[in-house]
Amino acid sequence: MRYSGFRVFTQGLGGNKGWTPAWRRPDPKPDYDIVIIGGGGHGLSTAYYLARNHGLRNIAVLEKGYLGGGNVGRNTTIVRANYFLPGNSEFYSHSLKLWEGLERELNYNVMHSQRGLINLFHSDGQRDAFARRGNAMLAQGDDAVLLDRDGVRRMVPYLDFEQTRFPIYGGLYHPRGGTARHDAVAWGYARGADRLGVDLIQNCEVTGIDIQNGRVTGVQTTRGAIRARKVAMVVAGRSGQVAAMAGMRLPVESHILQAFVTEGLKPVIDHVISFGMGHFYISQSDKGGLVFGGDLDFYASYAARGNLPMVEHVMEAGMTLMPMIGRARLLRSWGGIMDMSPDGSPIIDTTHVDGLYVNTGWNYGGFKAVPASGWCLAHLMATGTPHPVAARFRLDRFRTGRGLMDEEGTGAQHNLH
Amino acid sequence: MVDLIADKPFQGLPLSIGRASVEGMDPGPVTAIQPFPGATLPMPFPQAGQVLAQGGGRLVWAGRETAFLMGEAAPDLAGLAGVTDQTDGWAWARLSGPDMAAVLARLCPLDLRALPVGTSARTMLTHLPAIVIRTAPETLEIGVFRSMAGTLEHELSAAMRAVAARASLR
Amino acid sequence: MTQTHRIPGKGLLIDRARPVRFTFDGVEVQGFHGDTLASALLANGQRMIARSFKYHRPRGVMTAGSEDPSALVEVLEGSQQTPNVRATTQEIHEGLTARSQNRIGSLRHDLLAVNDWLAPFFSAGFYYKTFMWPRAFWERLYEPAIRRAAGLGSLSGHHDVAVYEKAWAHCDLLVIGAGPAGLMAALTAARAGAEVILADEDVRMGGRLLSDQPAVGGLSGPDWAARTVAELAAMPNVRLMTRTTVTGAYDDGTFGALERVGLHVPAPGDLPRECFWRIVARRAILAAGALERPIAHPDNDRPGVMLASGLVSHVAKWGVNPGRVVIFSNNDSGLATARHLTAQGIEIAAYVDPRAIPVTEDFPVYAQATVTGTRGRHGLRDVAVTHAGGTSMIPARTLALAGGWNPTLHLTCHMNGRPVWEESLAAFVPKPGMVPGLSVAGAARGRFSTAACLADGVEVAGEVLRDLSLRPKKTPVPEAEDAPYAIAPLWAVDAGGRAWLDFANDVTTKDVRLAAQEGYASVEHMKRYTTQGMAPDQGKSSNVAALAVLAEATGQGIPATGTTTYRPPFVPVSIGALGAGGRAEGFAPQRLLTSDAKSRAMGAPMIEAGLWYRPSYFPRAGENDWRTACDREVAQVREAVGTCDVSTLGKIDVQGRDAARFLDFVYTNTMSTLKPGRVRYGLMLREDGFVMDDGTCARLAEDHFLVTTTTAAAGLVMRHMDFVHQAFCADWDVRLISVTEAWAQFALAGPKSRAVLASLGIRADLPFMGCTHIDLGGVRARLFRISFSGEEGYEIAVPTRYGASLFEALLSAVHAEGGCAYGMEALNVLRIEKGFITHAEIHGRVTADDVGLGRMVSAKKDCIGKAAAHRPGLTEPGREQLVGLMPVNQGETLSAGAHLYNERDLATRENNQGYVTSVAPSPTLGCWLGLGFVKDGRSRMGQVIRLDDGLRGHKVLVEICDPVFFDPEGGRMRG
Amino acid sequence: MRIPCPCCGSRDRREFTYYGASVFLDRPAEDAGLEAWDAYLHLRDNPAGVTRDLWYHDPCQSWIEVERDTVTHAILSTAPVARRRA
Repeated sequence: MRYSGFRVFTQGLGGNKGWTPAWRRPDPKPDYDIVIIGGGGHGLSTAYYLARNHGLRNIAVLEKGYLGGGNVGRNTTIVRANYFLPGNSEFYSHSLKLWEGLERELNYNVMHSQRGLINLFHSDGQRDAFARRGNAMLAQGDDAVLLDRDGVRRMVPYLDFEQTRFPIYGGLYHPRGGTARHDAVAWGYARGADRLGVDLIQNCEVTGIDIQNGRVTGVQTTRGAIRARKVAMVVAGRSGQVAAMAGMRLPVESHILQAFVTEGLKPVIDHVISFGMGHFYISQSDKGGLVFGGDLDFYASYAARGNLPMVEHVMEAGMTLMPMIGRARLLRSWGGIMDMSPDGSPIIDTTHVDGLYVNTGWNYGGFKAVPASGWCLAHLMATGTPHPVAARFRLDRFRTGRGLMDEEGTGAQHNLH
Repeated sequence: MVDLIADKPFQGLPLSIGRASVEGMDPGPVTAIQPFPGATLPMPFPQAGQVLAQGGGRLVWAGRETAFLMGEAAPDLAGLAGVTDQTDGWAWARLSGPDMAAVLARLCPLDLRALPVGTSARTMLTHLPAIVIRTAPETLEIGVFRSMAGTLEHELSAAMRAVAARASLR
Repeated sequence: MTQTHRIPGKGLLIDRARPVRFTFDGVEVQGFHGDTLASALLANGQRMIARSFKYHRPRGVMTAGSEDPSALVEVLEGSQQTPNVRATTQEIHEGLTARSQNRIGSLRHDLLAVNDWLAPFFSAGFYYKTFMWPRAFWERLYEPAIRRAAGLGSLSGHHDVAVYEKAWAHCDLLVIGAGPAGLMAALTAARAGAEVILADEDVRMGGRLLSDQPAVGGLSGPDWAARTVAELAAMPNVRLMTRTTVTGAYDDGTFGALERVGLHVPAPGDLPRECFWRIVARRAILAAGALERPIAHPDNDRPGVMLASGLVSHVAKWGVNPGRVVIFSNNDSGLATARHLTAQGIEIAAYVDPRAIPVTEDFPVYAQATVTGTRGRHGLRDVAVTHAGGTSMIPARTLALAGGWNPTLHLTCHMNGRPVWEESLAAFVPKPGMVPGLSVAGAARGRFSTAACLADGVEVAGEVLRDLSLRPKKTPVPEAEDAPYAIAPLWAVDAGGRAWLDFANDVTTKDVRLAAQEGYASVEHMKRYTTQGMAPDQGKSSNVAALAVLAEATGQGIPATGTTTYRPPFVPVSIGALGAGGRAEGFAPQRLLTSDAKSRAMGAPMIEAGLWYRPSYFPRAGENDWRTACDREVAQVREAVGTCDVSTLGKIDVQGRDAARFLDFVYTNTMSTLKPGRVRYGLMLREDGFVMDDGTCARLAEDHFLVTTTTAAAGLVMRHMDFVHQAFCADWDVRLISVTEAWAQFALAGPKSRAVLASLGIRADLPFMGCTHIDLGGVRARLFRISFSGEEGYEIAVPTRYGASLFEALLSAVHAEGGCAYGMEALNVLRIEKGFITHAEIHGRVTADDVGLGRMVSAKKDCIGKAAAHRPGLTEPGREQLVGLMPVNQGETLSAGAHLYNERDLATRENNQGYVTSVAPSPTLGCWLGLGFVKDGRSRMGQVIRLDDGLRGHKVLVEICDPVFFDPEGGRMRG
Repeated sequence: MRIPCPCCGSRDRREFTYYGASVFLDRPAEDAGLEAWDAYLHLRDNPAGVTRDLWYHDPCQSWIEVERDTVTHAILSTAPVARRRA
């Protein structure tokens, strides 16, 4: 069923009785051309673009829980293309372009809001580093504006410009950055893939990957064996366990990243603001909650929940930067499990097993990457060659040292990215 | 010829608010002693948390394989231990009074029950690395990096004010 | 208003001798000391307090606690303005101002009430289906309109400068909730000698004993509670914390708790508004009771509709007169409430129960009946009761809903545990062990009678004491009512119209069914699609009913449907409290140099570096910008002499017979060949082969080294060296300790530096890169001959207490030689003129070879990072290499962060040749200088390349040159 | 989260710095080859369950090997890393 304002109106008149399911609930077939393990944002978008861009139809997405139950629904909803190293730069730029047409592409309002993102800097050295970043964004064809202190003050006058601990020197403004309604992204891709014939199979956990003579032949699941010619592992948070089924060790360590939301408030923060010194980033959802986050909890974990030290650190950062939020109340905190890679950048690649693909290592960058990640993995699976904007997302780059994308410059320690 | 004058790390002490007081203190010379593996020192070496009497001073456990000899001149332990002058590395304050524990609880995650009188611990006071020595039930000696003395004053006075203000609720 | 709705003589918590005035929506209201905003407004007949989130429906008070979904108001003014305050927990005080929120116009005439009429088009998730065209309208039109309509209260936009506090507490046993179970648990444990913290959300301990007032041990509930609390208060091993809500269960017995310290005080002064506690407990008992739930029936959301428990509390604690009451209940507790209220003289107009119960009561009973509607635009007027004989409209001022009880088990779920469905209670109950060390007692685990709660407190405390190796003393359980609890599940009454499940987010039974119809059929999908449970009350009153309605719609059953995950905090916690201490300077320690006061007195602007503050430059009269001062300082250093505080550099003392061997392992170059009394520049790699840090290494004696680190990396390098030592060579004779803070260190640079030393009485016969102990007027000091400026340079280190004094002495001495103090700006110019690198260049992505120091990686030994540095990607041609950059036209400026392109290429990523890391205006060379990285840069010396700073609209042609611009032979610093 | 420091006893997590899996203790030889160094620096078992990793107790400067469960956050044992060489 196509969505439109007119349909909302007519359905409303009819008591909303005529809305049909957004996606089917098929039982798994015994055989697919392609099986995507993982019904999160990346898995769903991969399935969608396999069907949409490459005309493939015989595809199943296997989800152990419910669609969109992983990080696509546990993030701070920020969408941006402000990376500066080759590899990331072109990839996130491509992703942002896909975001900009996503509602009409999917016929689903994901509320992509290009309200602008400001990265604050607090010293001359940071300004120079952000200038380098901004110039990289321009060179990529994206947008960036270097604001001085007064420029920042004009846009976000409520920051504490008097505090002298980490005084605000200025900011790198990315007008096309913004936010999107995270759950809607998963649902929009799910509905879109379903409409193109992809089977979305929930409550179906993969328990084994079948490999014969170095070639993938299918998967074992809690709902029976499924044969497949190609299988992709798109399971942020469980990448290590799923890859182990194929005898692989990944360059990935799993970490918790907490996120926070306050009670609903009337509009007060109109941009996305990032405070580098305190690792604090914040925006306000359309419902009114302040949505914000900080650093990892910094220890390997599979428990989708965090601990107080980082909670407090994030709130202290908030009080340093914008003490006007002191009387907003934290309503809920939650944790997502990040696949942290040794250079902080992702992996979309083939593996040593023919027909088996891996998509992992999204670190903090997974949500904004959803469209391009699916686009590029679909390209790789359908054509056998990496998509040009994801060509550097190689699994072997750590071994060889070629094409590392260490945006933070912190080196091969997974949790520091 | 230059004539150097010593200054003190704290500017705003002593300070007394409510039922807690804090004053700067001079522990005398402070020497870090770090025995080499297997070395036998001509003196006992404190276990974690121990404070031992040593000559006219104290030998205070101050971290992994580290003790501070406080209030007594540095001994010659050549070949037996790393010996480093730490007299100027730390700023020392003494926090005392019936609300000492309440003030500390505003700043430090340490369980005071695990710090009986006559013991020391390494810990954090808000974001300050610290060494604490409990010298009496209501007295604590606090050492922080000397450059952070001002922040310690600030944190202590804020905690003392808030604790004292609760008297109005009683 | 005149407290027209107060019952004479009633109200446990109010002091009628202490009237308190406050305002609500600008109107002065009188209540009594002890009132909440909710009780005082209800006592004045004001039932309508708020507008709902989405449809802007009139809303009143439903409960008497923090869980209230509806009665949210804004309080105070100016920077103290506080949104979304629960009227049910905010105690009134003189000067309190409160306002209704989420309205345009007045509370009674809210323009956004039009949303209620448009409700058919605002079904669950409608916004996902529209507002997509035209594209540009989302940010410009739709989103602003949605944002304006959404949200509840407002932040003032002013800095919140109030006092907040955080604190720690440690105990053997934390008891959460001081109702009958919690009091008995605390008493049992305290008598056995355990150190107990008893925390309770309310102003007075006692829980439901204060509201239902059952007889306990021959006393009234409140009296028994008071006596028990008094006994606990007298025990030295007990800490009682009222107004304290335990908000979260975290790992290893750590709990978060929010104490409302000064929210009820007119002028708190230094008193914190709130204190966020981290309570570390060896064991904990959750005795938080249970929360009553409403029943979804048409128009069940009007002001005047309350939960039965909320009504009883308002009568007992604050003497609120509810007028004529209809009770709609599906269980025995509702019936007990009707009897209890009747005994208090409250008129029960009808007791409505879907069950077939006997009709012999002192009030009208409608058995096998349901409430199917209500009337009353701004407050309840009539209740429609549908029974065997048809539908009756019963006039009533209050409708009390009693849909059964949900154990308050939220904390048990904070570690991802899932509760289990208990059919007999029609409720979820906690499974043991969901949070290690946390036991559950009383109503929180489904023991609903007073007697059962009292006994359970003793029993659970006994179990806990055994874990704590304490012997329980005999604690008799007092006598109390032990009525059974029978319930017939009834989640929603279908009688047309909208029936509210989630009062806070305006989610009705229709929304949940629509979610199921559209395939959002898992409980998580339903929650996210309808927003049920995501409002300020976190679905406390709606979660179970909503999933029951969902279970019915999907045919799955409640246990299979399961719950969503309860996340901390249990009640919302202000960011001010959680972030206490963070505002202004409190976020990180401030590290002050010994020269700090003098530098500030000289007018130097200070800049932050690795938590330190360092002077930027020292302006002289008439110098109005950094550049003038900086140029002068650089020139004075080059021509005469300058001094600069360099104490921020990390200093690590390394001692022992294996010290040299250890340093050979952590540095790329060889330190074991260094002679005592000499200094060598050193480079450290991370184990992945990239440069970690650089610095100097001085050999003070055969077995004694002093290494320096950069300011920013001091802590990192200390930790790294500790790791290398403890992990790989703990058995070596080597000891490390930071002496950064023990020494104040000052650089002296310039052709006249030796003269300055002489004037201080220091013999400067030290060779370049030498070090020695010196005596400075009786103070043992250290002298190093090293240079970061390219001039003859020295660094003098003295014990920190003499730093300020030495700085003064140096200032006098350099001034006498025509020199000056120089700051970070000049330091930067001097080092760029010499091509010395900082963390602008060693930014974590460069190898030793990239920065031109490849020869410093010794081939003769292993060191940290050496193997990984040999990876092909780190050694192949094509890497970006450090170069110097000079403008082709001398007068042009350079900018750091600019990119580099071949002269005729477009500024695109594909064409990128490198970037600029540092720039400086060099008075020495009379032009701007830059350092940067260029692909294969060392083989491109002399080439002209374009510096392109599109961000600042700046393009300059620059020549690639050697990074050492000034005195490349180093003759000046060698002297 | 609380971690028992072998020196200092049970302390709040905020006193510690995490480093990574304890395979960091098994440093390959300089010439062990790309594969061995890749495994050492990058590849991880990353178990959902019991793991061993490295923590630094900042106040006392001890590096500690911690055996713990990444799913429950239970700490099973701790030991100073120095013991392996002492």
